Amino acid sequence: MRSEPLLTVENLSVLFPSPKGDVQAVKHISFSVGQKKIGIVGESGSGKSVTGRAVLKLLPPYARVTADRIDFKGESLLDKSEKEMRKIRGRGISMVMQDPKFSLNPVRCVGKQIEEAYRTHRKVSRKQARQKTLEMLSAVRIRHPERVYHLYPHEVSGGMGQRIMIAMMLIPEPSLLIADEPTSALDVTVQLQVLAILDDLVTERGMGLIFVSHDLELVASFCDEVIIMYAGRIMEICDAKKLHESTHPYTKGLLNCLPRIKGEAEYLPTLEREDAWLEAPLGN
Amino acid sequence: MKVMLNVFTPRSLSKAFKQTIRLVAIVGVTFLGLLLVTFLIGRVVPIDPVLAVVGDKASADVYDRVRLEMGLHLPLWQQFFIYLKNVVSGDLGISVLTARPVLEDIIRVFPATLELAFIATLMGIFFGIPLGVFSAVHQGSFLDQVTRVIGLFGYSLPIFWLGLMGLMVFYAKLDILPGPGRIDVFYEEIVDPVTGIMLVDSILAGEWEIFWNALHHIILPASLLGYYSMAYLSRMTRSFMMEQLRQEYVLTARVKGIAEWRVIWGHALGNCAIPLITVIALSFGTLLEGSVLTETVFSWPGLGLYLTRSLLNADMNAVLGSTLVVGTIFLSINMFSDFLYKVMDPRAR
Amino acid sequence: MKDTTHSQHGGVTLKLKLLFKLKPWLLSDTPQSAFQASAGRAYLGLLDFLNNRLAVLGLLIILALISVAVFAPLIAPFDPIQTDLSNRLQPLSKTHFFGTDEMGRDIFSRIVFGSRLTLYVIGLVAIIAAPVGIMVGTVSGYFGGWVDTVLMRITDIFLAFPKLILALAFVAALGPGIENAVIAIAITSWPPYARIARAETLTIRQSDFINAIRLQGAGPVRIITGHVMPLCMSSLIVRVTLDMAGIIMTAAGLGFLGLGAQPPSPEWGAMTASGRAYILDHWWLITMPGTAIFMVSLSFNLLGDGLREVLDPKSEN
Amino acid sequence: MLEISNLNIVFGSGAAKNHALKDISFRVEKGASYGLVGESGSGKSTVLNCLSGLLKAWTGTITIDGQAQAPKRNAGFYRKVQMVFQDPYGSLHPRHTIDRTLKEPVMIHKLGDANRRVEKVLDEVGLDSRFRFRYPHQLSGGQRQRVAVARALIMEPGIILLDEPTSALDVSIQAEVLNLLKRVGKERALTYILVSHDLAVVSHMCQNIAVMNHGEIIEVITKKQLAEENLGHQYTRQLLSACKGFNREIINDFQDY
Repeated sequence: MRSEPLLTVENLSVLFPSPKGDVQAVKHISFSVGQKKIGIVGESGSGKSVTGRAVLKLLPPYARVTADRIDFKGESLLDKSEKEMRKIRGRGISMVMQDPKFSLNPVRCVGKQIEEAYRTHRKVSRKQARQKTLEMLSAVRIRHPERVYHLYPHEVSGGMGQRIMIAMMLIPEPSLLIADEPTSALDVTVQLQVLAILDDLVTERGMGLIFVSHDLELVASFCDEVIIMYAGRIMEICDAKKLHESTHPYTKGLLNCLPRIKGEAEYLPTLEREDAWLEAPLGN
Repeated sequence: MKVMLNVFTPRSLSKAFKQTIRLVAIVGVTFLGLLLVTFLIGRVVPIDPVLAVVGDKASADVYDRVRLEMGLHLPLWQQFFIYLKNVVSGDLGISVLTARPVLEDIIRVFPATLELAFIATLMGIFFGIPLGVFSAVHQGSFLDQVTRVIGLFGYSLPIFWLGLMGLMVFYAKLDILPGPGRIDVFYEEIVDPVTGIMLVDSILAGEWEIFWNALHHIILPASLLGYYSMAYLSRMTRSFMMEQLRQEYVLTARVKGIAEWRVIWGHALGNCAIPLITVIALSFGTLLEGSVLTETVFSWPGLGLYLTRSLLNADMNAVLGSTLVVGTIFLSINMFSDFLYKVMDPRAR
Repeated sequence: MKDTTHSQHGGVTLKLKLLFKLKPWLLSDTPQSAFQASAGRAYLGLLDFLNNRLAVLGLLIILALISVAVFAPLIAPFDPIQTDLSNRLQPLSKTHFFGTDEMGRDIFSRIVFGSRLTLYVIGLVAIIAAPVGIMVGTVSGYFGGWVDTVLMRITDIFLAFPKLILALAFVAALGPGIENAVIAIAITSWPPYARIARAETLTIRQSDFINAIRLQGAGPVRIITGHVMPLCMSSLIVRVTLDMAGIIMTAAGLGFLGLGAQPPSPEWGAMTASGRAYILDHWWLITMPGTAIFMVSLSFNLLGDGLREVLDPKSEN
Repeated sequence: MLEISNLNIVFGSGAAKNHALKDISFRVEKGASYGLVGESGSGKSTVLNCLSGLLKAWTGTITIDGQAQAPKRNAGFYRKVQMVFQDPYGSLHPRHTIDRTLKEPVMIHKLGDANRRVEKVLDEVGLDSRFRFRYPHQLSGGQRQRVAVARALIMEPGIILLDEPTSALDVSIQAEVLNLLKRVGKERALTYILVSHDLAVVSHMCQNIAVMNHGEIIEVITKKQLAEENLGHQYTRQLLSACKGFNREIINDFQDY
């Protein structure tokens, strides 16, 4: 069964003007997202984070964003005013960022921050919002929601902070979540626990997920589909399960240069970058 | 998963207790230092303190007796100890100029200074903070340029000169505001000083005419000081806000879809509130300083004028007494802002 | 790729080509010597600075002030001290550009000579206060512990007095006069520098490049002077430049109160004070010296803002 | 040869007391590579900081080449032991050229012949002379980390401490830096102590691996044991399975250790 795409992006480009030469962060990329988990993988500077922010129209005002199409649930986001976009943000598309240390407001208790996300999009009483917040905290498997409600961001661990972020971003019940390196600041075991929560909630609610990460293996095991980016371009889009069979030299190069626990080789193969990758049109 | 849930446990209470003790100790040491500085200044004065009391024509006998009475034959550290004892018991010496205890003089003149500094700070907060927020949000806009010019002028115009120019324009040329002084001469000493603050006292006495007159008198000096406060606060607010608007939690707030004014005035400014308290406290302290020159220009009978008059008459007790009082007030303001900081910032609790 | 062949040219050709080669040499991505690297860095800083027109304006005013001070006897048409009572309170004219004062002295000449006093005060204060501040701050921040506690307590004591008031008390004790004013202002100026240097040092001390140099066996003197101080310098230069405006105004304030430079010396603050009695009819007596103070303070503020943008990009956009 | 026995360190006191290292003991032979692996807060970097002398308040014994080391090190120590830090952006002085950064240790220890040494070591880490007079901000992350390796090598030490040397780098750059470390390690017969959170990196680099948790070494394993998944401690097994990527089934069984 193939679901109707939630988000369709066609020919998106992002340019950051700068006195020392403009920086083209994203170059003519197209992709679509349905009710499944899509991974965007790339090294630093590949434009993977910029893509997510461009969809939400949350890049700084000097960034020049052009696209033929950015459609969300059949509506064009390109034509939407800032005021209309605010109804989409949170309620339609939401985003979890890398480090809860920075992405939570340090002087407000976390409960109020989650509540604010809910009350922005629902006309409910304070009491109902609070009830809903506590339910949401339980949903991200926080054991004592009543107590955690009153904590401040600096009082929670990284894993707990990221669960709070997920709770905050999912409480308005969006249809699409962009997770921008949501677990890169966490230890491996905590990372997987947080991903498990994310996975369960996304599946349960029939949401779409864009998972932005630098970790190829993690994305391959977690997502349904992988978009590989390099220098602002999409190198290839492939089924996550078939990633290891990929024939694209960049994807192969990235996979090969990872050290392996069972690996025997003395030296790791290194990645030879080809200029052709910067020019070639998307192959699929 | 280990979570810190010990917000109100005895452990954090004892931490708060320790912090308080530490703060008190720091303030105590700093206060002792203040006393030491004023004491040492008093000792290096080329004026003979005995002669200042007994006059040039006193006999050697009288001179020696007074010298003994003043404890000037004792070693320096004992003199400091006596000074310390006196200050703590509220004895700052007798003013040569007014022949009254210095502390009494200061209590009498201080409300006038406080009145000015208070109104000025209010003006600074009321205009400066919104201006700073606006110009941080709309960088490079016309309003931002205006804020920049206001700031630059506030940092570059000598306050005494701007005061004189103000008097020249509004009093001498246009004649729409009264001249120097706190009130017109024929209204003086009608109202009983209850609080010492003319605007309040006149209302308490029901003398509206006097109130209006006092209000006219205070407009120029208060707006002058208020301008400096505004220049400082708007500039600081702008730079704090710019720092906060770069933070990621601001992006989070926008992702949630909340209105932009809430993002700016709620989330970002909420995080600026804490450093702003320190800055407001500092600006209040700076106004006490500015009042020395302003009061001289406007013949405003406050602590600043008292200090300069004493200075010009070599009335060292009064000079050092006022310096110490200003230092102490400055220190208490800083302590209070530190305390507010601890209360308001969840990270410092 | 940038050209890096400059070293192949020798003798006269080098001189001729230097003009054309200088820019690529400075902007080279692959400098050949430490000198070229630092020159290139300075050049880029200069370009940044020159882009800021207000800062350049500030610098020009300051340079003008310095040349006025140096060439004062050539510029001033009259003697700044000599009184001429027959000529008192003359309005602006072709002979007396800024009019004359209550003693018949030419105000323009007095302002020209007054620039020397202004430069004298800010120069001395900067030379005394800035090194003391940076020494106290870096030592305090680097060593921490009781050294830090003691030094910062002392700093706090001086910070607990508003600057002008402590300066007033010092002047009261030492006696009025421009030298004492300088000492008083210097004593009250160093604590903020120490605070800034300490705060910077505390962050720098945490960084891995300091750990790295410690692991190479460098001692505290080398680390503080070679590694910590250079990083404190930019914010300190900015702060000192911005403070110049405050120092000028404090000095003028002391002069205005009669506690700085003594009459008849042409100090701008004292000139404003003596003109005060004449504000009703003779506006130029206070307007001219006040404008001079304003212009010079403003130029230091403009220069400081510009330097901040070049040297310290993180602090204010 | 390097030996640590009963290394302990306690931070803070009273209620805030944190026993960060508990009786750490291990021994590394000359020319071997020893790995310390663990999650954040396991104390793995603290061990390095005690070894390098950056932390002084430890107890126990640290012996290097048969010499017991006091908390305060002498100049000779720094010629034997050097360190490479995690963040290539933070470990180079931003206002010093690469040339100065590399020359400084030569000056401190009065080794002489600074220019030749700098050229040689730059060549060894694969940076040509174009980089010599650049500032750190003109270099990429991988190039900076090469400079950091060069700085450690210029003292010609026998032991190099590696504190997460590649965790701030992209994987393709990581491979290059790991290869470089392996090559110079072999050429100079260096002893490495590598701290990392990444089991794959540690197993690639080291023969013996100590697994740390909450300030303790809970298990010492060989590279071979790890490859064969012949592990003694439950925590190590969990760590290994977590390194293999996302597998929804096993996550519910994760425990806190």
